Amino acid sequence: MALLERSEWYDLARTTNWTPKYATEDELYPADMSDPYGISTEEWETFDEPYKVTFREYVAVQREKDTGAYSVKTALQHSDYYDVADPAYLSMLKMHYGAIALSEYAACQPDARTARFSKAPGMRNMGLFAFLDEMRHGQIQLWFPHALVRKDRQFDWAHEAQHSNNWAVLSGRHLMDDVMMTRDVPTCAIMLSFAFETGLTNVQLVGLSEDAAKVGDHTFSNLITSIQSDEARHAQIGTPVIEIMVRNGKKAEAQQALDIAFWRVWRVFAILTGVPMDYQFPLEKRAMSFKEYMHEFVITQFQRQILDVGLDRPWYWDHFLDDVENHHHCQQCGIWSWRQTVWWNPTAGVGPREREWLEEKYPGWNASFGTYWDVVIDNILNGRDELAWGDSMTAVCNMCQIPISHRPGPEWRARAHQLDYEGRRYSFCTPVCKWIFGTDPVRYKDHHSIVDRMYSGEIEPPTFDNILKYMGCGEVSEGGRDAHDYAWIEAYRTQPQAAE
Amino acid sequence: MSYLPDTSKPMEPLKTWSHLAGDRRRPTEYEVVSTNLLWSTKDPKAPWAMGPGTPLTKWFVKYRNESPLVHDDWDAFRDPDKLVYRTYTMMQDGQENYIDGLLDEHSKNDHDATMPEAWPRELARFYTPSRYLIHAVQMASAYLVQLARSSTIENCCMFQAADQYRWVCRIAYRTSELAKAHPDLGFGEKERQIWEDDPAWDGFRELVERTLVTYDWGEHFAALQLVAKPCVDEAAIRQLGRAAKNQGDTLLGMLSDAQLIDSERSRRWTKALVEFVDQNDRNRALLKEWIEKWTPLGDRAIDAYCAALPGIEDAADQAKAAVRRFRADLGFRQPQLG
Amino acid sequence: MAVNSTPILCRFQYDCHIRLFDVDQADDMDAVAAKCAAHIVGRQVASQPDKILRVRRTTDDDNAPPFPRDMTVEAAELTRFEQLDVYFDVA
Amino acid sequence: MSDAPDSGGIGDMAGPVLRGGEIAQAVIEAVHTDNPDKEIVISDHTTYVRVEAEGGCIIRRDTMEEVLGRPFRMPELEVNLTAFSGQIETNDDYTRFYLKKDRV
Repeated sequence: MALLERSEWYDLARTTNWTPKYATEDELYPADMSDPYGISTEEWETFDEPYKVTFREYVAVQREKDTGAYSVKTALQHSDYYDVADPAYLSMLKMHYGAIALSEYAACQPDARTARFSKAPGMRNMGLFAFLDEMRHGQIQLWFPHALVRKDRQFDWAHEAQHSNNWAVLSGRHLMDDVMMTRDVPTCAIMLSFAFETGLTNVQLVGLSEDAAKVGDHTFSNLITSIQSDEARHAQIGTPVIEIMVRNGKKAEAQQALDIAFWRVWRVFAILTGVPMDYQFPLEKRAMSFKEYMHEFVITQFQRQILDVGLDRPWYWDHFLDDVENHHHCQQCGIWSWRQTVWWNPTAGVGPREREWLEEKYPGWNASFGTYWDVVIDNILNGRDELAWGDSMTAVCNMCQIPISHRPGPEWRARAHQLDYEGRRYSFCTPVCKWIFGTDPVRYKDHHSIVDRMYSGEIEPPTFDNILKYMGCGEVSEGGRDAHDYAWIEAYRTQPQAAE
Repeated sequence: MSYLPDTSKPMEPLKTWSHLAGDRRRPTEYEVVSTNLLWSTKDPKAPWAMGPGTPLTKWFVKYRNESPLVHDDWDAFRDPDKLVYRTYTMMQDGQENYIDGLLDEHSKNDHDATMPEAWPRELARFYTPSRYLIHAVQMASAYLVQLARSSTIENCCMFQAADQYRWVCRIAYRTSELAKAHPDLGFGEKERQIWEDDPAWDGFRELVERTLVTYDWGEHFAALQLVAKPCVDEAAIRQLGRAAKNQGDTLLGMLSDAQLIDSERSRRWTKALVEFVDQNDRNRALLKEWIEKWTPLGDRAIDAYCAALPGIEDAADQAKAAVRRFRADLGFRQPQLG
Repeated sequence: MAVNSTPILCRFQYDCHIRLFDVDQADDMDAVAAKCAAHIVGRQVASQPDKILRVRRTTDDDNAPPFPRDMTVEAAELTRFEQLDVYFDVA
Repeated sequence: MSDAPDSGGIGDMAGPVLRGGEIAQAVIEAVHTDNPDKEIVISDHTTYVRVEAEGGCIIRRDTMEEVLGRPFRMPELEVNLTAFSGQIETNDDYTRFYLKKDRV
């Protein structure tokens, strides 16, 4: 073969900075877009992308990935897998696609900002591949659920969710708009590439694949690991940016960007990933608990990477470790109780055997979360279905937009952390979300949570019916009901002692 | 107050996404995965959940939402090629296989060592510095992506930006090969200096630098898609390719032809988008105004580059005429060249 | 929303979630507690029929004295989105 | 396993996480050949295989070609590389996983 190796010409393809003559450097690279930190162009030019790829390699590799991902789907299309799949598993798919498909596509825009406005040519090229990747992730995660919309209207949310005002979507969108849609290039590299993609997508896309394969859905398992192979590459945009910032006296700024984004992404991903792993997957198909995946991919692997690039653990690390033990359990309580407000059919996942497993994985679960479910189970067992639905509004956090919750039972730890700012009272779920608000009030102060909208006249009158309609439930599709129509409660009739 | 879901009237099942359900025919893969994907285009004052004082919010409001180029329903735009990611990578992998074959074959035939003596020197001046120009168009295309008015427009811009990087890579590749065959001509070393200082490039430099800092989405589209990119493609690719063929440089001739296949696709969606916004009279006047504003810069760039291009006298006229034919095809007639 | 009502945040003992309720200026604390309990007790928190419910401001040290049971929202000067502990106490 | 003072017991392992299959098996074989002095830790989950060594490891193209019995280009690894721990260095002839603190 007389073709050159990549290393013989690659550097030239990323030596493309020139000195502008008909525009100033600041016009070509405005600080708000390119670099509010004032680091010199020469320093940015030292950016060396660790995970190199050329256009030629890219289209070949990506074509092969798609051939793999789409062929599995073709093979399984006629297997009627989804007709016999556990309804709880289908709920996981609905939740995943609704939350993820358009969010991935949205990431094309910040990646394009990198491709245009980064002062580092290699980074511009990597931004370009990143937006192509995200187009792939958006499109493939629309194509797969589209085949299911004929079977079940709730799959329409794969496309519609991000156009709705569903509370779960408001939460995801506030996160995306904060960490990727409205940040300058280097800050976005830390928030999106490092905190989000290096830090937390592994758990979602690799961890979940193991459970999906055990359930027998190789289409989905294969799809998400294929997506993650793209993420693993373009997430590497973040590391060199952090190194350059640390070297140029901007460690504190880089650290703050990491601390904000890691927490924000965590709060949402714990729900998307933790609830399926610990509640939606059938017990015998669970490979590990959410907590164990978190330890493998984040608390060990990502923490090591944070320290290795010269940053510190986020200041709230202990608080985070505690959150790993309770946040998604709280949200599982809320999602199931207020299931009419979501677009999937939540599973309770708290039969006697499941509770034993939860207690083993999360010691103390029964003494806290168990007390909440005891009341629910007692109502269902005794035919009081009307009491097994949430019928009031919960307060939601003015940062993460998630219902403010904490460990129930004797510990009684739920509490809103409040702040009065310019005449308005804000409520936060944790000291961390409150701290994030304080880092940039101008950015956050104008947003109205779903609760604020009930009192601003946007949802008028703010009856529960109107709120449901506002959130798209009963509009896009029916809202949720118990995934198994309470079939799981039968185990308590045969083992009544387990209920109490 | 009821809080239980109303199950008395089950909702109708769907055959496709609800937003496409009004169409009578079955949606294509392209429509299923490409349409109505942006969530920031609903509220013109507040594209994002972040406050109006956030710099990037201001940027989107000013340069995208308040751009004078308007349309009532940007999401209705469709790419005439109906490309999706999967078909794009498949298609371009095939195209790149072809390029690998060209390069391999010419390398085996000792192409670079057997060119006419004066030609490599011309390549060092007219060809290898073009990676800066092609990359600038890559950056400008990425700006169209970032501020795109709809996902269907955004996708076209993403493929275009990717095509540009495709050729940046190939130019870099050729630069390295030429440096090996002709180590004394400054290949791989002098390109930046030539791009910045050679009068042959100065027009293009002005054209793309001014395009890059034109941040209004509508004007950026007009400057890039209706003037700058067509001028670059006609002069620095097609006319350079002609010159190469005249000199017996079959390789660059064939590379240029291959690159123009990508340019043709870019023109197809550009034409479709112009026709799409043409439903509004104000847009036509606006685009015309922008074309008139940018054409002198484009002409000057073509003149400067082509005048110095060796071996073909009519390069500038041909390039300018081709750009005008493209715009005439979009309904923008300009005075004939004198 | 009625003119005389005020939204408050309810931190109900043993509950998992912070709730949001509208209370009237004229409601006394027993009425406030009852409004909250109607949506919580027997739904997500077990009832304790032998106990009564008391209301206090939420504070960092969880030690605010309870409001007198007959004190009204107006008299307690509760403000929009004020957070209150509602908890079981011996009758 | 040696822990940095403030690393909280997270060790200093680095290496690829691969989708299960032919390439993963080849990597497992190659990584032993290419890192003869290291203890390689393999954690085989059904859909992914974690391959790690203290301070990191290297996978060479030549070795992969030998193991697979066919030409192999390093970018092919990406199809199956879903994640990795530590940092990555990609090259025509090898891919290396390492920790920066170990880099002199």
